[in-house]
Amino acid sequence: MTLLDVNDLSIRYAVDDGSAVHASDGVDFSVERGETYGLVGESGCGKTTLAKSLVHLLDDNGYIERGEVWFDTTLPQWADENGDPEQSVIDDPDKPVRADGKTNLAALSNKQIRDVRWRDIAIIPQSAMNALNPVYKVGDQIVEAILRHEPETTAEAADDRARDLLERVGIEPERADDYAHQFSGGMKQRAVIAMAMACGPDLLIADEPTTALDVIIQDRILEELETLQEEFGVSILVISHDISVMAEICDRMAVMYGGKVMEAGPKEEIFERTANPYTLGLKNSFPTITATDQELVSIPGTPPTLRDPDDGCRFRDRCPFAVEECHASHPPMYDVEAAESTGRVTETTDDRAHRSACYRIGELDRLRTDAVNESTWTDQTIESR
Amino acid sequence: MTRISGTYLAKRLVVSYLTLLVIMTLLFVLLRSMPGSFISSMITSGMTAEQIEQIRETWGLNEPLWKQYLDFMINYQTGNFGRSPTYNAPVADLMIRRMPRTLILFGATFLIGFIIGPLVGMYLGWWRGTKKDKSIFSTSLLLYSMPSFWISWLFIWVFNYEFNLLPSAYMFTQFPEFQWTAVTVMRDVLYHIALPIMSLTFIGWVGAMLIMRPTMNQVTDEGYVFLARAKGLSERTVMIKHAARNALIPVATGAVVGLAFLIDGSIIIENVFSWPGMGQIIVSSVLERDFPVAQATFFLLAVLVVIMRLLTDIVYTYLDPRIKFGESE
Amino acid sequence: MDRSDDREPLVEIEGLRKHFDQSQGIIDTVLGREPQPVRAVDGVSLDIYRGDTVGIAGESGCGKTTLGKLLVKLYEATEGSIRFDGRDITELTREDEREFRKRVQMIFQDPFESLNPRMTVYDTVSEPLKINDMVGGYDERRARVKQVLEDVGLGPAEVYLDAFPDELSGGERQRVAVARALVVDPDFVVCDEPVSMLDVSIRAGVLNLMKDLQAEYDLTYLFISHDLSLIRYMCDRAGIMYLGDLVEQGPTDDVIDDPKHPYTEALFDAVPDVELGAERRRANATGEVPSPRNPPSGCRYHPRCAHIIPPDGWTGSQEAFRRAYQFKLRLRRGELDAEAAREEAGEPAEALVEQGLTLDVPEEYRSEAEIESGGHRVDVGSLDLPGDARRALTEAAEAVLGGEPDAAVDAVDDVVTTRCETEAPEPLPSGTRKVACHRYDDDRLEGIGTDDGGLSAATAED
Amino acid sequence: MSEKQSGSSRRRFLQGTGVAAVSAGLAGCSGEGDSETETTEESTPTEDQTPTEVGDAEDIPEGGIFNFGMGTAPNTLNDLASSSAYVGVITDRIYESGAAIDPVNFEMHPNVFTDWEAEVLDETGETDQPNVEIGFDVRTDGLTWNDGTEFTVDDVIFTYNYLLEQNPGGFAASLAPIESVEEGDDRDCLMTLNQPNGTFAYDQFGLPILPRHRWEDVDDYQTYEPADTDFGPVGLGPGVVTQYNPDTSVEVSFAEREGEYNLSDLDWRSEVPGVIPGGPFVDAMRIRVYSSQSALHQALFEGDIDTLYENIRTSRIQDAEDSDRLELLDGFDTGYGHYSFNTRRTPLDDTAFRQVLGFAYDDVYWTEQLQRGYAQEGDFVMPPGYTAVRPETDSDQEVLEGSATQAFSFRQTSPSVPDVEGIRSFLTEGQIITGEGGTYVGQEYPGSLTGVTAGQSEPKHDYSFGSVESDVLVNADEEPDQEIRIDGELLTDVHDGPLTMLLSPAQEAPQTAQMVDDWISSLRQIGIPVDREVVSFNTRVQRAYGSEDFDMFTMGWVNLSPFATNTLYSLHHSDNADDHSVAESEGDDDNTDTLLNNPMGYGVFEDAGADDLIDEARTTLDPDERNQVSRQAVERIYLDFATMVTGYEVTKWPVNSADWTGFVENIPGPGSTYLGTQILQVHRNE
Repeated sequence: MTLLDVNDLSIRYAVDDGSAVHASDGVDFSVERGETYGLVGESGCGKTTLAKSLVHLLDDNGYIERGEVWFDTTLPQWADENGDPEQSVIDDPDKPVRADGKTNLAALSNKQIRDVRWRDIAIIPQSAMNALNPVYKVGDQIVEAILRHEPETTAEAADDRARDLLERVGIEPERADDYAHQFSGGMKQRAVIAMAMACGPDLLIADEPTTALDVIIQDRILEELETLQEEFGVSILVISHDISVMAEICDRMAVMYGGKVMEAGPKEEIFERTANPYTLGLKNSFPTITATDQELVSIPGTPPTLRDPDDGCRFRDRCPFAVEECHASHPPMYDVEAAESTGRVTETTDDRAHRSACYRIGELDRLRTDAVNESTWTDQTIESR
Repeated sequence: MTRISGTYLAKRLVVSYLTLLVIMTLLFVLLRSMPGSFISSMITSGMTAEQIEQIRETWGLNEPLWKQYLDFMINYQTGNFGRSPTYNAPVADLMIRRMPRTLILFGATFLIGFIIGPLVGMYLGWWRGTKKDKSIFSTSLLLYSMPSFWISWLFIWVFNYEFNLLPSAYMFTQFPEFQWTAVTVMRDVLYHIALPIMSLTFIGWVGAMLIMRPTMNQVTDEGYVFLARAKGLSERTVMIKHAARNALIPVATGAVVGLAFLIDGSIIIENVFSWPGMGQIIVSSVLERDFPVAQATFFLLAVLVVIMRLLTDIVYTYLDPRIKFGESE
Repeated sequence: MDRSDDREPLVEIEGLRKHFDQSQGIIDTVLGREPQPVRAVDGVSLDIYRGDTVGIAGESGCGKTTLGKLLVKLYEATEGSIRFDGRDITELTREDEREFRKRVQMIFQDPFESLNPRMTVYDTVSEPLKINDMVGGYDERRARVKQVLEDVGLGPAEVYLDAFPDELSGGERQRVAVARALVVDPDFVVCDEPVSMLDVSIRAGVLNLMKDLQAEYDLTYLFISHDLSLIRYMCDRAGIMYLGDLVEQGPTDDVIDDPKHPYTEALFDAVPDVELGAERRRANATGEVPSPRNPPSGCRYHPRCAHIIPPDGWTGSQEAFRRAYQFKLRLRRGELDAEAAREEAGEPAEALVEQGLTLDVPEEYRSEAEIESGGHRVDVGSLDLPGDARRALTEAAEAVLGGEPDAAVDAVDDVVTTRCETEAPEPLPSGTRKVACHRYDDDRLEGIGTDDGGLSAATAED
Repeated sequence: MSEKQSGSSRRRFLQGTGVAAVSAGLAGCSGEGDSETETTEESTPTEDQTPTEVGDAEDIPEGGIFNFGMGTAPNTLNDLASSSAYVGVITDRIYESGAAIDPVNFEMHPNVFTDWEAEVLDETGETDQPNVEIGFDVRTDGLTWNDGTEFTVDDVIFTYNYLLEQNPGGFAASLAPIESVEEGDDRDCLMTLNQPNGTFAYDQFGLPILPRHRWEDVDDYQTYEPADTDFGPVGLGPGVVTQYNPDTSVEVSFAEREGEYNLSDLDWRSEVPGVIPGGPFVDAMRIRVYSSQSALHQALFEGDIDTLYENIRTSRIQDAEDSDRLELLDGFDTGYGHYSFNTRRTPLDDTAFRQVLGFAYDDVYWTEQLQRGYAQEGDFVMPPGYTAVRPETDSDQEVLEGSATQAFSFRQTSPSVPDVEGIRSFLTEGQIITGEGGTYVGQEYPGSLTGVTAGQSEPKHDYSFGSVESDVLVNADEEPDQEIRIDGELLTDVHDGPLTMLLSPAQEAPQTAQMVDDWISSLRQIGIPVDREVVSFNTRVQRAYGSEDFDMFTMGWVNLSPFATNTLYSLHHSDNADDHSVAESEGDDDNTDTLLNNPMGYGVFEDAGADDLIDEARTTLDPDERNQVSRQAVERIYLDFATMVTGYEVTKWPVNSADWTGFVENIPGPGSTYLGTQILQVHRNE
């Protein structure tokens, strides 16, 4: 069952000179209940912006240009006794609630979205190491989240729950009375995870959950996330530049580049039947510890700035497969399976399918073969700087 | 939830005490190293040799230096600050009379300044770069560059001379026509303290604001502020409970510095507003070369600063749990 | 790359130590507290041969960056020696020092910070030439700079010469940094995380460039990285650092494919992999890295080690010993929660023992009882714990409950003992590499006898 | 009852306000009285010994509260322990003394003592022999203490003996000559002095009379605080202290003693022009203390106070003149501003050289430009209000106007430009103004008014002018063409460096700083190397009066008494100078750090001094004779020029004339020295 359905979401950052950075542009994806969905891409590709925008946590100059974020939840004031939206609310054209019970988070006011935050969607921020407030006890910070969303809970009950949550992620309950500086890096990360689970959210956004951590701790944290998912059935939206992390924990994923989703679909499909030049290039440039004699090939050029970009494919400047079409407009999402099995180039609106944004989706075999050759990438002349 | 160990507190007290001993010694040395003898100001032309001798004796100048020093140190620690020649009274009595008045003025100003300043700094830091921030910030900088006595005269002119709303002098109504009761005393002090406090805090809060604003701005980028928002807390809660609370930490350090400025400012203000506190006698005792009073005044101000430091450190530990005094990591 | 035995090492490091003193407060001095220096590098011995790329891998804070800076004389060593091309670098004459500075260069992690934003590319790259008083005329110098820029892939050079760093992309900046290092034609380059700030898609370009230049410039690299995949890609030989010391060193492929040191093993287990397929093992290590200010005695890794060695005469299993040792550690750190144990049903001492014997490791290494209890209890009965050890643990637990922590430690001290705790292992040859682990003490004879690695047996500091 | 204020022989310290550069106010000087046997004849009313009802007072409206402001707190009510003028503002309303002075003719009149008679016992002048006996009667009928207790002769005897025993520092000078005070045979009391004193009525009869019942248990006067007692200070005066907040406000009530106090009804008062007998007419005087001069003036203009102690600030005179409510009363300065010279140092040891310093001082620039006309040109060491002891009196000349007072005025070639050549010639030709008439540097001098001559008849040194060599002059902006030589040597060699003038920082006394610059500039043009050294007031006091470590300094005196003798003795007699010339060779006994009032060392050296005239005046009992000798001393001091009087302040005392009237004008120190007179007669305006 779909938990989150992001539809044509575009996010911009206003810049002083009047232009706008198109941090995310017409993005579609959906997350099922209980699955782990990955957003992978290089820095500046818009993946973090995308995640933050779901609960309106963009920086001051960021805003949602268009698009919808349908999420399976109902604001308390719109809910009936079962927690489903009242019919009158669904019928009200001014209320962003769909007949299937989903609410368009993008249309909620600041006050309304606050009820969604943490209760429905919790975020483990990128700098989880710095996410604990140094002046409050760790336990109290968890209690704060619980009491915010469940005001009927007593302080004692919330405190018990906070200790329980800490214990679940492998921290002694009595450490709830400690301050963040008394925690090691791994413990801080776990504490934030415990905090994220405090209100039993349906979706957990983990923004680079392992980046600042040492490799052994990182390993433990990944395990922790997996355990939690099993235990609570929470959906996880993982954001990372680290393909290997994605390979390990995601069920499905989307590869982002320049604010656009380049390729999306089940993890295995993407890794094994890669269908986009960017993903192919990315794979080429990523070292792996198990391979003995690798040849890494980097993608020439640098990522675009996204400031008032033109209509062409965002990747075309660095793409060895670019053709005339690519300059005219960014390619839509094509159905990979259809292209592979039938050779037909068909756009797809199915967020769950393996999709790729490339006009040359029809020549997949050729792309894959050529992409392995280093010369394919190095011989092209790219527009410098 | 004290994080201050008893031993640490004891240790700090000892250090504070030693600091005061050093200050006393400095005062002793300074007085004795005045050009000529410091009692020469007390000797007048008509005095007989016996009288001069008597003054020397009163001041213990006939004793060996170490004895003078010892007596001085013992006297000062027992609250015996000697006798003021101009006031013809024990200096301690004088201090007991005046100190509370200054502390009231100090305390109120300090409190108000350190409430308004951080609050404004909090808002400006939170909304840094906005038009509101820019205009308020530049206005406050303008204020900061004004001399406090000038502000005082301005206030006196407006509130006293032009509109006669508030008195321009004293702590109480002189020659009142009403009876002194707890209520009238309170009311009267508030009525009189209004202008001095306005004059002092009109500028005084800016210092705390200047510390608060940039730290507040830094804090807004911290992960815990983001997380607090992500938890669904209201902006107000995020700003006050999470951001401001952390930005306050350096403000506490600024408080000691602020105190020094306040002492400076209150000397002027007490004199402008005829507030009968310590600020007045600092000036007059120096002018009249009333050394016992001057000495005791400086000493008490030093005590005040030392106490303030101690308090700041204690406040600090409450503000910032990372600081854990008295225990090794 | 194979090494022939007759080659002289370019860099010989012996017993190198670098301790950073922490400034002490007056209070500390008054109380006579001992200063506790950060032991950033603590007894490293390593030889680097000409033309090799030696990787130094380790987690943050292990001292690898400090080691790199010591090698280029950005720091003075606290103890030990570094010989470069046969000469101790601490005893260089002025002239030799200049020569040394020319022959040894460093590339830093962050190209955004290591370039002066107010200097053009030409200024930046030509600066070392001026400092080292190389290449006389302007034309000659400019030609040299252009040459190097083109070598590092910044061609045509004219486009870049007058550019400022903020006009360049991250990859270009790091190439400028490489050019700056190479312009003086050095022999030895220390690369400290040279690509960690770069995007994945352009990393490979810089790495490949460095590989190409190595041949072209006849370079020897010390490649420092926390990313083991990069080490594997770049390096012939690798050293694994832990808390200031190398625990294992040898040919990269050997070290990675067949790690001998338990830490190396854990480290590699922990790396996720893009290759889908079989579930990988998780790292079997307890807890986190201790503070380098107060590192564990003996083998620094022993408190986390999965293979900690039981004493002679330990009749139980190694796993039981590992757990018993965790109990002892918890006892020492005062981490045993007597309060929680009292609240448990049953005998508090028993509960405390059960609590103390748990392992903070991934689930796959835990016992069933542990998993069920969320990692907070073990079933003592299922452990192969010798009777005397068990009695000692119970006695200790009772002492804790009785409020006598010292007595508790005494109770287990004699029984739960290991040489990993008391003796620092020396990095001795084992197979193709050197490993500092007591488990390979017995290999020593074999290692020395069949000197297949050509490793000089450096004497380790205790 | 104005007498008390100046009748007291102690000096009153006045808080230096730093406002008027002229009278920076180190100290008011002890005054001297006239009268002795003469006084009895002159002004002792034989019939009027008992106070009588005076009709004048009947028409005067009574009541009201007079608000008075001060810039310094009255720190104590113990009149014996304090010498603060601000304490005196209160205690002078409480205590009365034996005799009283009138502020117009400066004559001594009966007060608590009804009449007196002095008899010289021994004319040998031996100071250890009692040689003057003064018999006096005490006014006992109808006079009561302000706490209601009966006043007796016993109180008077107790007072003198108590004071003699305790010897409070402030009264020491007046007490020193008293041998004993005891019950008399034909008079109520008998006072024995150990030396003749022409001004005993001012000095010894000026001491406050203390109530025995309050003071006899006070073992140490210094620890006694009347404010802490049940009643406050007890005296014979009209006032009762009804509220005392020393830091902020004090109330002295007169209504409390309505009908009890009668010393203001004494007959002699009605004979003094401008003085109204029968007061006080106000119910109370409320004193408010402000902690700055600015606040004090602000309060005056806001109407919080009706007047203030001392004079108005020059900067507020215009505001006061524009005010409908305020009026400025004229008065005389009670002191003078001066530049003084250290006569111990060459070439300042030479009268001729010192006189030249006067020629270079541009008085007009000072009085008219810098002081905006609120200063009078200075000449003698007696303020112009005290005409009886100024030399002009001898020849009926206009005060301050005659050319004999202009001997040392500025010598100029054109306005503000010193007559360099003329002044140089004065020195090189060996001229000196001795008191002989003549033309000196182009200006006529008619000769001394009293016939005295300067101590020197010819210059001490041989002066010449040569090329400019000393650093000070070589680098001077004035670029003098020649430099002075003293006995053939450079001044900087003879004196070890240039002459140095000590003065306050410019921000404290801006006009003085400008004046000194102008003066130094003139001296440098002449070729005299002079420099300036800026020091704080206190340092200057210490340097000049304490250690006599100076060449020249500027300061001022206030509150001098109308009687010349004690002023002259205290400020210009060698008894009050440290003799460093002796000290340097014979040890330190003559070189103390005690603040002595004659830092010039005037009188220490034979060629400059008026000791003989001063001594004569002090012991002369006849007032006219005494004044005659005093005038001579004043002129001798003028000619010897150890101190250059630079000006007298023009006194403007602001009062609320819209509500109050009855003030007496044109007296010295109308708002300070004779404040007592004003308080006794101020009353509501009808």
